[in-house]
Amino acid sequence: MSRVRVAIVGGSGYTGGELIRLLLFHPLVEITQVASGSQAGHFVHSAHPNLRKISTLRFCYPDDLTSCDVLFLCLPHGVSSGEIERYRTLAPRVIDLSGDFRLRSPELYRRWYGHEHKAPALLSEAVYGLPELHRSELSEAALVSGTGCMATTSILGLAPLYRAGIVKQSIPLVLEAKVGSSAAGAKAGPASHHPDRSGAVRSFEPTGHRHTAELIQELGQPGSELQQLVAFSATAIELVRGILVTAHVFLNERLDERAIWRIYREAYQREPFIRLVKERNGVYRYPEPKILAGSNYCDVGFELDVEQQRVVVIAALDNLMKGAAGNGVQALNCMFGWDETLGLTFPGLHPV
Amino acid sequence: MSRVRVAIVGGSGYTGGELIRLLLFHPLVEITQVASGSQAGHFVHSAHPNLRKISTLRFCYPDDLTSCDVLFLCLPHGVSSGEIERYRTLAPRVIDLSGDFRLRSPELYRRWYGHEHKAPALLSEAVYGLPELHRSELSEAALVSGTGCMATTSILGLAPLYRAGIVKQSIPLVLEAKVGSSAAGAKAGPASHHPDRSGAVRSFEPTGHRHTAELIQELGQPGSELQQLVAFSATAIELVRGILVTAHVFLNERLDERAIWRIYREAYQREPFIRLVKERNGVYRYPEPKILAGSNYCDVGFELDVEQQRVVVIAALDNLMKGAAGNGVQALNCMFGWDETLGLTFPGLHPV
Amino acid sequence: MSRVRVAIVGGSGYTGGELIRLLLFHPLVEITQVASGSQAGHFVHSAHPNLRKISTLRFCYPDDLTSCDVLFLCLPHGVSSGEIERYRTLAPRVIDLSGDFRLRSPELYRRWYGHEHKAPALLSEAVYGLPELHRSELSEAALVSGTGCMATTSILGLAPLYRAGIVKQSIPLVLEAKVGSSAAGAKAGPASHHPDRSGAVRSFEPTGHRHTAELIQELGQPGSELQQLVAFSATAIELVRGILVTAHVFLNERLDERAIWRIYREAYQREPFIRLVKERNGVYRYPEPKILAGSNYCDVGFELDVEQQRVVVIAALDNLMKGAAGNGVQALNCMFGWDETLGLTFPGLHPV
Amino acid sequence: MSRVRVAIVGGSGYTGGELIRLLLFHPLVEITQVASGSQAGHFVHSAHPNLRKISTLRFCYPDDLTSCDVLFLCLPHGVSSGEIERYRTLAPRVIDLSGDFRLRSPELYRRWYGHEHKAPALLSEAVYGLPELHRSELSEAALVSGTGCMATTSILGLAPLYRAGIVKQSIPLVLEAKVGSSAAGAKAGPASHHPDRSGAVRSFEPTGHRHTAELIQELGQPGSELQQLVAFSATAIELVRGILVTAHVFLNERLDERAIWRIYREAYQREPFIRLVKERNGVYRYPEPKILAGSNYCDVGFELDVEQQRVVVIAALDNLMKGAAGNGVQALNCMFGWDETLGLTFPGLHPV
Amino acid sequence: MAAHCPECEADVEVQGLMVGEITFCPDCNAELEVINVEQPEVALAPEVEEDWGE
Amino acid sequence: MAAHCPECEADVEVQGLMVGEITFCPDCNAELEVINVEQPEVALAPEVEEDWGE
Ligand SMILES: NC(=O)c1ccc[n+]([C@@H]2O[C@H](COP(=O)([O-])OP(=O)(O)OC[C@H]3O[C@@H](n4cnc5c(N)ncnc54)[C@H](OP(=O)(O)O)[C@@H]3O)[C@@H](O)[C@H]2O)c1
Ligand SMILES: NC(=O)c1ccc[n+]([C@@H]2O[C@H](COP(=O)([O-])OP(=O)(O)OC[C@H]3O[C@@H](n4cnc5c(N)ncnc54)[C@H](OP(=O)(O)O)[C@@H]3O)[C@@H](O)[C@H]2O)c1
Ligand SMILES: NC(=O)c1ccc[n+]([C@@H]2O[C@H](COP(=O)([O-])OP(=O)(O)OC[C@H]3O[C@@H](n4cnc5c(N)ncnc54)[C@H](OP(=O)(O)O)[C@@H]3O)[C@@H](O)[C@H]2O)c1
Ligand SMILES: NC(=O)c1ccc[n+]([C@@H]2O[C@H](COP(=O)([O-])OP(=O)(O)OC[C@H]3O[C@@H](n4cnc5c(N)ncnc54)[C@H](OP(=O)(O)O)[C@@H]3O)[C@@H](O)[C@H]2O)c1
Ligand SMILES: [Zn+2]
Ligand SMILES: [Zn+2]
Repeated sequence: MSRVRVAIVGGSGYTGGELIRLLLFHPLVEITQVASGSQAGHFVHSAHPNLRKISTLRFCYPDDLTSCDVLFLCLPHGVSSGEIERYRTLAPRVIDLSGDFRLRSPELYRRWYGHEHKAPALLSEAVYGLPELHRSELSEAALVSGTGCMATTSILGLAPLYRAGIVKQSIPLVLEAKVGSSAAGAKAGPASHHPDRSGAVRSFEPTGHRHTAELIQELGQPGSELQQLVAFSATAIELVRGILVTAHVFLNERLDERAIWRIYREAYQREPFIRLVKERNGVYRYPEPKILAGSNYCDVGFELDVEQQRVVVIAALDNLMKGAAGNGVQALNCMFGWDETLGLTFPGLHPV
Repeated sequence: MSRVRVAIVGGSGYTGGELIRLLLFHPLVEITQVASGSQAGHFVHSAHPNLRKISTLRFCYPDDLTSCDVLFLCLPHGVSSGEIERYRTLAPRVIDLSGDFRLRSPELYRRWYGHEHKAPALLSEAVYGLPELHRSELSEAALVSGTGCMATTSILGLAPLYRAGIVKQSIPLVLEAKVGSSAAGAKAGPASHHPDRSGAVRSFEPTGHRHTAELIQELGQPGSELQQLVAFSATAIELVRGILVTAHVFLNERLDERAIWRIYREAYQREPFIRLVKERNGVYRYPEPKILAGSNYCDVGFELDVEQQRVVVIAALDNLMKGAAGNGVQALNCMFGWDETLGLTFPGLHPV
Repeated sequence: MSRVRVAIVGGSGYTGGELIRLLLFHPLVEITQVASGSQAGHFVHSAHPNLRKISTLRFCYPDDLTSCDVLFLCLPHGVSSGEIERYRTLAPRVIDLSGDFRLRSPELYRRWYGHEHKAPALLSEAVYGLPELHRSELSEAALVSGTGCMATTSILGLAPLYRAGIVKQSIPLVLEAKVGSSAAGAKAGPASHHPDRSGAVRSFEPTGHRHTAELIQELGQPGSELQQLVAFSATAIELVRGILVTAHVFLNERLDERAIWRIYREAYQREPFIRLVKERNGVYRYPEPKILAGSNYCDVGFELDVEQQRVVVIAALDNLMKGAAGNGVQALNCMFGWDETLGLTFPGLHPV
Repeated sequence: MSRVRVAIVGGSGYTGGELIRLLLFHPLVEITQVASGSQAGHFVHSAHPNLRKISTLRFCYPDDLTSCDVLFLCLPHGVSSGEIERYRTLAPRVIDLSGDFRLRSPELYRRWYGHEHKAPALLSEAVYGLPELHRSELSEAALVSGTGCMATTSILGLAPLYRAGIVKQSIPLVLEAKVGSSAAGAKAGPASHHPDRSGAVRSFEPTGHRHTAELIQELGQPGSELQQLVAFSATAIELVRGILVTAHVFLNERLDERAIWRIYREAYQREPFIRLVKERNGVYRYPEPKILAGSNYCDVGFELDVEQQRVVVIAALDNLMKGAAGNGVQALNCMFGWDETLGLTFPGLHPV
Repeated sequence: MAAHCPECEADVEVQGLMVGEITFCPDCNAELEVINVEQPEVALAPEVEEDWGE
Repeated sequence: MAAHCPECEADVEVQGLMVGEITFCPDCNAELEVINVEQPEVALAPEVEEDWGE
């Protein structure tokens, strides 16, 4: 079987680099081109030093892209929606890791992004590329959207409880994300200056964070948005890769721990990339993002306060993997009907 | 004026070491003795290497303590309440940094600590040593309790809103604390082993955390506990010193930002150790614990979601300073009617 | 072809865990048993949380080990030499990652370890398991020794210059290693307590470090020890995995940069796990251990001071990979005549 | 006594910010102006968030500087020497923290900086502002130079051995500096981007580092440069503040440990900011930069290899304190004949 | 056929174990005592709460 | 057949490039100008020393 030909735009960035790393080892894929405006002509290892001696690929100019089977877009927010027509002429299937095509509704987009979408007609067509929730739609999809890294963590942590119909939606849902510095991309600036960023515990967008919109869309009933008030805040911490979300959910009935276990097991026991983590002993009792660096797992745990009918949900992943490029490769695997784990078997390190 | 004679029990630990550091430079205090079971005979700089060449004090055995004016107890939870009678014979005024005398009500203690208090009769007498809330009681107090480091952060962040009567108490209060490794003390073990603790984002006690009890006591109406459901969870992050608490509070009326500013200013403008931090520009827009290391400040900021009538409160401090020893010295200053900032003027570093 | 049956002793430690991780994905190997005194009965993922859902192996008691094709020993220094006879009855080929069988000469051992070797007769038989230097001896070896992590870094960095005969041996060789906390193993203690170990720049064994002996043995002329004075010191820094060695070598003739390039290229161009890193631009100009975490590469770079006839050699690796378990698997591949990269293709991450 | 009026140029940078922090608490100094091109009009706490509520100073434009008693220059290399005439009209005494006036000899400057000095006539007049070596010259000095942070560490560590005449100068002196990110200043760029700089062990200028020139000047015989070959290399590590230098020195006679102790004690026992650190037990056996953050100490330790006649010297300090601003304030204290510790009593933190 | 963990209901393999022997839950790591092997059953072993150090 | 990097002597592929075009050395990342394609040859391109920030 000839390999599927994949090209990448924005390949000098962090999600682009991660895609290159993954696809170079993918048995059914061939990377044909990697585009970068700033690095054209350079070897990919000049931007991604881990790829030295592994690939002799060079970046091409974005304008020199030729046609391929699948095109990955790894561009800053707002860029791909402005050029999506051109990109779609290059490939029958496009996977866009940015926020541009995550929302189905132009209204939801406007409400959370503060401006009109540039290609609203495409929104209903695009698939929210989270295999755990949209696996079947992916097989036919021509335009797939990547998912927000903190949104993915939150949604994978909470979806089973929402699907089970046990969440009391009259109480606001509060989520707190802790996130590493790579989530902000490869561009240097004062906010990422090491003496200031190092050891930081930095609140950003304590209200109004755009990833909230994805939660509203994906945790709602199929076809309708969640009407529950969602309070999402994020804190940047000392970490390069990784996200941990802590969410407080109130139940509409009194359940015991085993009931919650049952709900999660039913939801996730066949999922290759979700692990339930909840131990009574040891140091790693709940999900811990550091052991996920480089892996495609999303680890999910919980703690129940029986009296308060409150579940604290704890979910973790690597923002560049299950939160971006790894999930993109998993979606690609779904789109072609392949084993979803192809190219994604690295288990993560310990200690690290 | 002769100096006040202060002794410290548990001086080989982290809060004990911080007290020694502070009191060595306090103009009106003299350290008479520092007790340690494990380090007796050693110079204090053998446990606290920063004090080399600064002090030639040596640790004594706890049994060799003689009388003094003020005795600080820096012992693990549960120890001081068992030996409090003996300690009170040594000094007319005792400041206990542990959790043993923080709660006024034996019932509240039992509910959150899971067992009976060993000296319940003393609970009503002890003062919760947070000057910002109990300044006047401190001047006469013979038994003063230190405050929980995460509780202090939370209480200082939230008290103005509760005092102003604008919190809608039918919605649960959700707080998420991010905390450094020194909060767990000087004792080594698997949980503090560097390869595992480094880079950790570790949930601990996602439900049932004991500091919750202090919030219930201190945020309630004077004389009665808070009846609102309090959901407090804590996450250990890569940090040695420092705590940041993010709290989500819902308002019972529609207020704008200026109203919130006004409430905080009125509450804190005369407080020497509280700073309001909320900037529209720059990298340090909200409280940031790292620049507080070694300082006695608690920085408080907020963000308002007008539509949701939600305030995200963000508060930060150094757990060993305003969260323990620094606050203890401030309380000492109050007890003797001194300028509260004596011995506490170090401003913190930047960058760090 | 049936898989080679491999067992591991000391499987609850860091090098043991790394071996399990690697061998679970090795196409020609099957792990039959993993022994641990302290964790017997537990799943391997209770000690190595990254292996959750990847393996359902459980630790067995060391006494319950049965025979296998290859036995890996991952025990503290001094243990394996005392029990080597028993271990050799279990498997025809033993790979010992400890320091017990690294030196060929009982005298060199006594000089650097300060006591007599427990099984001196075996020393001459054991092979120093560094494929780059002892590839051919490995194919027949029954007893293979792992290599010191800092020694490996140093030796791989320097061997080409020594083999080329260009080092002026009348000047002492000075090497400075920077090393992460995982090099000290999984056992917690005061030295690894996070508040103290975090951010440390801690000199240890500034003189007399045992890894020096391996340099003397391996950089000397085949069959005779290096007579040059070797000054090796090590500094523990804030890092979990990784070693960087900086070495200062003086040349016995005036060479230019291209000559040094030529020497390194000739030595290493066919080596799958050695990369030359020396760039004129960018941020990653020299070897950098962090991008090697989880990979089996040893990156080597240099800088020449033409006037001083001095070469600064810079070499980096992951102490648990090319510095221990990864190198052990590479040696195993050599022993069985397999492609040396089997099970070792993970390229490392960026950013990280 | 009226306070000495001090102004600062380059006050928005890291050494400038540290000076402001120190001088605000100096009992005999008043800060009259702080100049910054980029921050003019802003409060100093907008650049230095630790100074919030401590000072209401605002930055002025460099052109708006008026005369004062002492002017501190905290500018990038090469700037002050071009404008030194103007600055000297503003104040009778100038302290320049940059590298511009550290070397006495224009030739040495040209050799290491690669270009001619812009004001060579001033070089012989300026004083190398290290009180431990040039205390007496400082009292009359009109132009004082700050000292290189890594040079200071090295010189303070080695000077006693050189002064004692026990160093064998036919063997090269090898020094390896480990340094934090704040040493590179406040300007953001790709090299300081957190995801790349975090966890880095980055060699820079392995040969040809400019700080070497200061060592050659200051370790040489008074009046003549050191002719010994000096091999200085530096490695940036995960740390914000702090430097540790490891130096390997060979002796021209066989000495025991007590002889070395004696030499260091004689050199430093009256020095307020030098501590000898060499312990046989505990975790902090040698100098450790992290506990020096914010303090003005330089800690010095050593280890002797009697047989090799080699001393490994280990020295540590905070680059912004004893390595820059703190040392500058100490020099100021010397210049005015004050107690050298004024404004510099903060002891450093533990844990941290 | 497997037993069920009383804590989290995970399948717990008891084959090859003896009654009274200690095993661990693969999911929640609870320490379990084998009660019955034929009709697989396990019970929570009496547990000492570990000091978790935070 | 490849050109050789004047800096480090690495093989530098010039196939598909034109004279005057800029390429990079795969080993030392030197910026190189293609001088000749038939008889492969490259030269160091004039370089601006980057501020490396340390
Ligand atoms: N980082 C994460 O954890 C993460 C997770 C989930 C989703 N995402 C999303 O994925 C996308 C990429 O993120 P990233 O972290 O990889 O960002 P990044 O590191 O900043 O890389 C973005 C790349 O886009 C290119 N680019 C920048 N501006 C452009 C423009 N105007 N037109 C065309 N190309 C441009 C740049 O390459 P050249 O300048 O070389 O062309 C750059 O390498 C973003 O939309 C982000 O929201 C990121
Ligand atoms: N760390 C914080 O951030 C923080 C903040 C607020 C409040 N607190 C509270 O302050 C107290 C002390 O905390 P810490 O962090 O300083 O703890 P720590 O570092 O563990 O020190 C506790 C000290 O108590 C002594 N000690 C231990 N067990 C004892 C016993 N059974 N009887 C008598 N002495 C004993 C030990 O000294 P020897 O073995 O040498 O006698 C040890 O140095 C705790 O109750 C803690 O909850 C801590
Ligand atoms: N860490 C590195 O970077 C590195 C690199 C190169 C070489 N090495 C060498 O590799 C060896 C293992 O290192 P490591 O880092 O994996 O150490 P580790 O994490 O401390 O693990 C050692 C294991 O040995 C077992 N053990 C301890 N004492 C024992 C005894 N007396 N008898 C039998 N088993 C015992 C322990 O397991 P149980 O208690 O559960 O039985 C433990 O899991 C050492 O010799 C080390 O020098 C390590
Ligand atoms: N950082 C250290 O650890 C350390 C230690 C010892 C010595 N030093 C030396 O001290 C000096 C200052 O270092 P730093 O770390 O404070 O640097 P920094 O943080 O980069 O600050 C330098 C300041 O100079 C100002 N400036 C920049 N370019 C200028 C120009 N062309 N003309 C006038 N002003 C200019 C800038 O302020 P505006 O743009 O706002 O005017 C900036 O705040 C350097 O020479 C450095 O070598 C530093
Ligand atoms: Zn279970
Ligand atoms: Zn080259």
